[in-house]
Amino acid sequence: MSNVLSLTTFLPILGVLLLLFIPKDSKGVLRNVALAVTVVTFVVSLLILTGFQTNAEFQFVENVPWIAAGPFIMRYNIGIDGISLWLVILTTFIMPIAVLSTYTAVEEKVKEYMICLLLLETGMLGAFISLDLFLFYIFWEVMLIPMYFMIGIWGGKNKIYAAVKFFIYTMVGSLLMLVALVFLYFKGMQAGIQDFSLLSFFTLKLDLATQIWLFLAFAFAFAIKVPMFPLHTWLPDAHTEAPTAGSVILAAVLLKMGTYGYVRFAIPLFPEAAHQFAPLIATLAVIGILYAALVAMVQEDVKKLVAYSSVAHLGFVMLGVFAFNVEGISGGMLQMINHGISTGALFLIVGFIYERRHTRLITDFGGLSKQMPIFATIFMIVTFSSVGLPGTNGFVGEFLILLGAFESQLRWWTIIATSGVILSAVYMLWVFQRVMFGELDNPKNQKLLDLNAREIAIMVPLLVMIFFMGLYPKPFIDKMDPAIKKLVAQVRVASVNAQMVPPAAAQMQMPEGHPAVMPQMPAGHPGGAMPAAHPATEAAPAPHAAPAVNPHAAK
Amino acid sequence: MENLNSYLVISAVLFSIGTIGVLTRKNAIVIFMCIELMLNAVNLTFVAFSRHLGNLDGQVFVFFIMTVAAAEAAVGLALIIAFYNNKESIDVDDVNLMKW
Amino acid sequence: METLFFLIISLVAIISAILVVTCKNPINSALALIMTFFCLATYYVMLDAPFMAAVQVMVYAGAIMVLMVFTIMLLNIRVDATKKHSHKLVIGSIVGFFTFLNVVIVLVKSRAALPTGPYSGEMIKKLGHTELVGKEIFTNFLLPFEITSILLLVAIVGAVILAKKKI
Amino acid sequence: MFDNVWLIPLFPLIGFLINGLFGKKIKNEAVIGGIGTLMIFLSFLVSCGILMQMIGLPPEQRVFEKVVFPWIHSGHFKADMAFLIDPLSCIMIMVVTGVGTLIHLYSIGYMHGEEGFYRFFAYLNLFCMSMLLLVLGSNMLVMFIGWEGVGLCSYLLIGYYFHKKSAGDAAKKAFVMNRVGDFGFLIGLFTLYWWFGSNHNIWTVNFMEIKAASHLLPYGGVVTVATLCFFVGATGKSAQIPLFTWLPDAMEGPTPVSALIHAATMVTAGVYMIARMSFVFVKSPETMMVIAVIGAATAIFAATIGTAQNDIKRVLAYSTVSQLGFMFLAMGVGAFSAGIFHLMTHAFFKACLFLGSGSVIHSMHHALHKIHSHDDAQDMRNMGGLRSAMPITFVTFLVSTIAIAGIPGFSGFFSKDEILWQAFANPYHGDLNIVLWGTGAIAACFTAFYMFRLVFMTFFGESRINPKAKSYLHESPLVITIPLMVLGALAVVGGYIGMPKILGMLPNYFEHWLDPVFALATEYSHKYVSHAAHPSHALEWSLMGLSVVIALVGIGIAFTMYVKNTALPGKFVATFPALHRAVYNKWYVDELYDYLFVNPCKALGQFLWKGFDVVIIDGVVNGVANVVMGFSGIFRYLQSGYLYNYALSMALGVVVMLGYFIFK
Repeated sequence: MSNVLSLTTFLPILGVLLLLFIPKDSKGVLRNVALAVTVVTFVVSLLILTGFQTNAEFQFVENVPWIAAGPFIMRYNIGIDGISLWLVILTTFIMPIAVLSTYTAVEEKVKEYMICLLLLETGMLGAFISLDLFLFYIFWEVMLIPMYFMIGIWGGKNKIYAAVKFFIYTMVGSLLMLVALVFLYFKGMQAGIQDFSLLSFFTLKLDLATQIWLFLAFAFAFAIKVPMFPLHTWLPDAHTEAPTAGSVILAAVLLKMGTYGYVRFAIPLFPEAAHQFAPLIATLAVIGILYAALVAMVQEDVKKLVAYSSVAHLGFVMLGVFAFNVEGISGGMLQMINHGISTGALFLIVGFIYERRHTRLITDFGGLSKQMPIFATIFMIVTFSSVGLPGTNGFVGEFLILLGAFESQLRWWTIIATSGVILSAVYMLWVFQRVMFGELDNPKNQKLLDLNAREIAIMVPLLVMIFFMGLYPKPFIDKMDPAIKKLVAQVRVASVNAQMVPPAAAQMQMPEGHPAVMPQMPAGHPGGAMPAAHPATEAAPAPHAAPAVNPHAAK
Repeated sequence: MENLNSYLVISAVLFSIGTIGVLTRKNAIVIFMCIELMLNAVNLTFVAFSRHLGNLDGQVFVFFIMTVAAAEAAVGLALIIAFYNNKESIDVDDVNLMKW
Repeated sequence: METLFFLIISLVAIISAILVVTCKNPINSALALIMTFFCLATYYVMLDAPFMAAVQVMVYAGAIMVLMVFTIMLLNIRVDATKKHSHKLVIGSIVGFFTFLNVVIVLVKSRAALPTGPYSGEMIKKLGHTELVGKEIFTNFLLPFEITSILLLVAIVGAVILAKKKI
Repeated sequence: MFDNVWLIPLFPLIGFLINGLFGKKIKNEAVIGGIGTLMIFLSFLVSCGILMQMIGLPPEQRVFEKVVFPWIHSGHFKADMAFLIDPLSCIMIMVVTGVGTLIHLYSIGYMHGEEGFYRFFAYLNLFCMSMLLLVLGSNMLVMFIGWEGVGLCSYLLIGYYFHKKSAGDAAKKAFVMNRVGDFGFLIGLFTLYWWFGSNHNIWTVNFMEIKAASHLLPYGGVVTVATLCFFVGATGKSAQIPLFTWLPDAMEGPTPVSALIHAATMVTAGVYMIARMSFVFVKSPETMMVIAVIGAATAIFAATIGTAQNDIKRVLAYSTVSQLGFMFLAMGVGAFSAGIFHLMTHAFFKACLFLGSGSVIHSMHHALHKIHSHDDAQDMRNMGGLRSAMPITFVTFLVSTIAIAGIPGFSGFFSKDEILWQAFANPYHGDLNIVLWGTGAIAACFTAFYMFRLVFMTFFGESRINPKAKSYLHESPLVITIPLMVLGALAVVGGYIGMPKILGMLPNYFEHWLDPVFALATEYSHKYVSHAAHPSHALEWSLMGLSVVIALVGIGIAFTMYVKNTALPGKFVATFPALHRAVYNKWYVDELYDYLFVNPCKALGQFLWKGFDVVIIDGVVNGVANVVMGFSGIFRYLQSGYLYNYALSMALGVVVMLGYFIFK
């Protein structure tokens, strides 16, 4: 039981070993085995859910020595808290669905495809549970490779371009992150930290200039993955070219890696820098929301449209996260899960019609409701979930994000972002109308078959989640709440510090870490608006003189 | 025994001759032989130092190098044969598939 | 006496090494190379390493060179006299010369460390070189020794596969 | 009984699930329709029980909140799935379930034989559930579920005939316009929540908690911002200027839908919302004025368009917009109970009118179908003289028309007159009052005119239908006419519970009933309005008389133009062609919106995609790649492919590096 986290993470690898012994040509067996492995992984991951105590601590922690190379000590340090819990569950939940969706979609190199899928699962789970920065980096890169092959081998017409673009975009960011990581490690060594453990880095007190550079490096890597405007152009290509399961996983889990990276690493590690950049990132997020919505509106390819809608949705997530309050971050976390479910479902839906018609152009469709009523119903539910209709999951997350952001200093951003709600309705309903409504005038569409049992079985869990999360999100919020509260406390203290640095520098003689002299800042005070924050870098010795251990970091 | 330096000089001479051979000859087999020559020059250094320092590690290394050389010979010659079967030549000028 | 012997051997070794490089016919090169190997074996004897000398003769002069000569005969290589390689010759020689220069300068500039190990010439003679090397290999270097067997296996497999079919 | 309030939305939900999931298998229309109707009827019974119990309580105890389950709790924010019962929501659930039941019943007959019959009933039940959530929600968020839920159902039902492009367009338009309103609603919600939270540490969206804390709100300022945002939400849902254009298009849906959603219930949600938060709205005199002005403007604007339409349902749609304008006018002048009263009477007579028109269309369609004619069954120019063929429909229709026109003795008179009187005599807007009253009165005149024009063109005069079809015209079946008769009766008597005090025959039960809800609002308004001028009874009597005269004038004009002298309309059109064209084309508002919003958005999207995304961003990305490619294109010539070159460079490299270390 104590190793359940490792078990969940590496079960897919065991599955890969199993698949190696199955001959290439028995496709059915390969598929079923892969499905069984993912289902077992999901069931095992439920143990995590049931065993999870609702508190702010990291749980199911495993911490054993791993690599010790000279000054670099990496440990196999894993664990989850409320923030990563749901992302782990989401991953294991989506995987069986993704595998099931490939039963008829992929006919070539089935074995390799399944191996890629399972490797990908391990990579994603590993990244979510890593508490060691180096381990995280390794899993982060591990994810990249199977996805690269999935796009590059089983993709569409323009697959090589898309795969390379995806790979290089992500790689550029992650290399920057690696540099920052190593730099951070050396900084940590100076302060007496012996390993790459995230928890010890939380206690590290960095001066603002260092924080800013490190934050930029991390933020850049994560911004590419999110993806945030203007680093998003790999996404439409990757999504369009990827096979259905690839798109589903890409949208449902891989993109979450970016936002999760912000919540888990970039913000708590460099809280003051995060505060400095909050207005910038919020601006990009808001631009992303409107921009992606406008661009999505005029797309001709359904899949591309959904891809752009992802950009918009993740813009909301970023806005919520950078509100730095419980509502906003909870909303962001919920929205991550919601987006995983509803956009995953949208990609599956596009996959269904693509399998039938081998086209994704909106103009090739029209009036499908008549021919495919079940499909129409499911499509509609998912559409409205994506639009954020109350009662579906999309609403809860979006609402909390906007509410949280409105409470924080990002009020004006929120107002603009809220208009994205209108635009999302415009583009989603428009595409729905053009695909499903109207006359069934294309003769090729008149013989379309409605969804079969397997396809319905794929969609049903997603639909159940759409309504469950929409109507009773309490268990989700409750589990993540303590962890988010802790994060907010961590960040809030830092924000006060960030704004108080000049006086703190002036009062170097004061007993260190004297929070009493710092007047309580109103929570909603703009972090970036204070002109005083920047000179902090010149007064670098002051934070250095302070003890390495941040007295406020909740432990 | 002779002075350590004399062995080292001999080794250096042999090594340099081997280098020149590798760089100037075109016949793949001759190039291959020159590489063996260079390896042997290094072996000599190892043995000489081993003797000088009174430590047998160097000789053990030579032993391993010989193993590697043997393996290299087997694979390398097989490659040459395969290449010859293909191109009717063992001239390295004819091997330029890596061009551009 | 010993110095003279050393000089003669050195002369033979260098001349035959030059021959390896210069001979037009690969067979001649091969024969010259064998000669060099014998010279090296002699050096090993002079360095109180009779086991290494034996291995040198058996493995290099015996096994490897037989393999090469066989290959040369098998392929029936023509003498490569036709093609020019003037600029290559010059540049190659210069690089080779500088290699030599580098090594010599290193030799000149550095001093050898004092003996540190326990094995003196007398001890080797008393206990027997083969035994000492054997002890070393089978104790301190056991794992690398075992791994070389894998290396050889891989080499065998590789050679068979490569030589078997047309690529 | 109050504890069972959750049953009210639950029954329609059950109906929705049964019909939605298994309706296709059931196939039997009677069973499907029966389930749908029964479920909403059960809700009606529960509502009646609640009303009875509520009447039994003293007025100050008539508030009850029921938490069903906790919904969203995060940080400060707390919103439960909770229902609020008070006199206001009581009226609303009675109207929704009552009218809803009748319309469900009606639909069994009207939708007979339609493809997707089960779908229709499922949607209808879902709509009722959402509407009930909207009116019962004890906090803004539950209300918002209903708010968007009714929008969804409206979308689904307008798009019911999805194979028609116009239906799809109309559905989308309705939803998107509602979304614009929702945007306002959300911003309003955020503002209020944030203001209370950051200033008084009261983090709430609960109506009762806001009410309890509403004395903290300032007059104007942030409240104006919040309430204006809420009002934007209301204009979207209730089809007011500037977001009204979706409602006429929404007539693409089946007629019962128009009756239920686009006349009786959903479109009144905005009015309900303002009434629900009256204590916040009155704190902002500016907002009250905006509401009153928009209401009055919408009333007259829509009424003018209504005069020139030929589609029977479109006339009714514009009439609805216009009547909603009256309700907003009432809200804006602080006459909350009058507005809600008008909401209720309007629900009766407008539902009756729509159902009557449905009955006419049903019959017309049937007759035209029999002779395989493709004439438009909804165009009044094809009707005429239906009086004899469809007596029940005619009578109920006429009664409702009289009610809407404001003839004394019918329900519409009481409510509309109350609104006009309040517009004139309210203490809020000073000199603006006379303008508001005047606009309302003229709108009332137009109303009387176009409604009677409708009646005359449809039921009177000579039959203009294809003569072959004439014999097929017949009265609709009982399942259709029973709801008509019930609603017709309500249209007559419904007004008597809210008779103005001045008439003195009956006490104004309605106002007393709603007193506890609006008392606080009235109290707040006293803080800033001058109530010096207390108009006399004589003035009220004379204004009442004037409005009756105005109605009669409207009717008279209609009678002259469409019964006496049928050539007049043609002459009129010939005299003012531009005016007629503008009115006929709805003052070109749709075109204006296309020009201002829709097309720029599309163009911007195209530009951002093709121009920015592809050219600039990807240009940079691919440009970097191309630069690298260019350099490697040059450097690749280093790769000669010859072994000796590689060996040479390697040796050279070794020599150089060694040399560096030696000579350094």
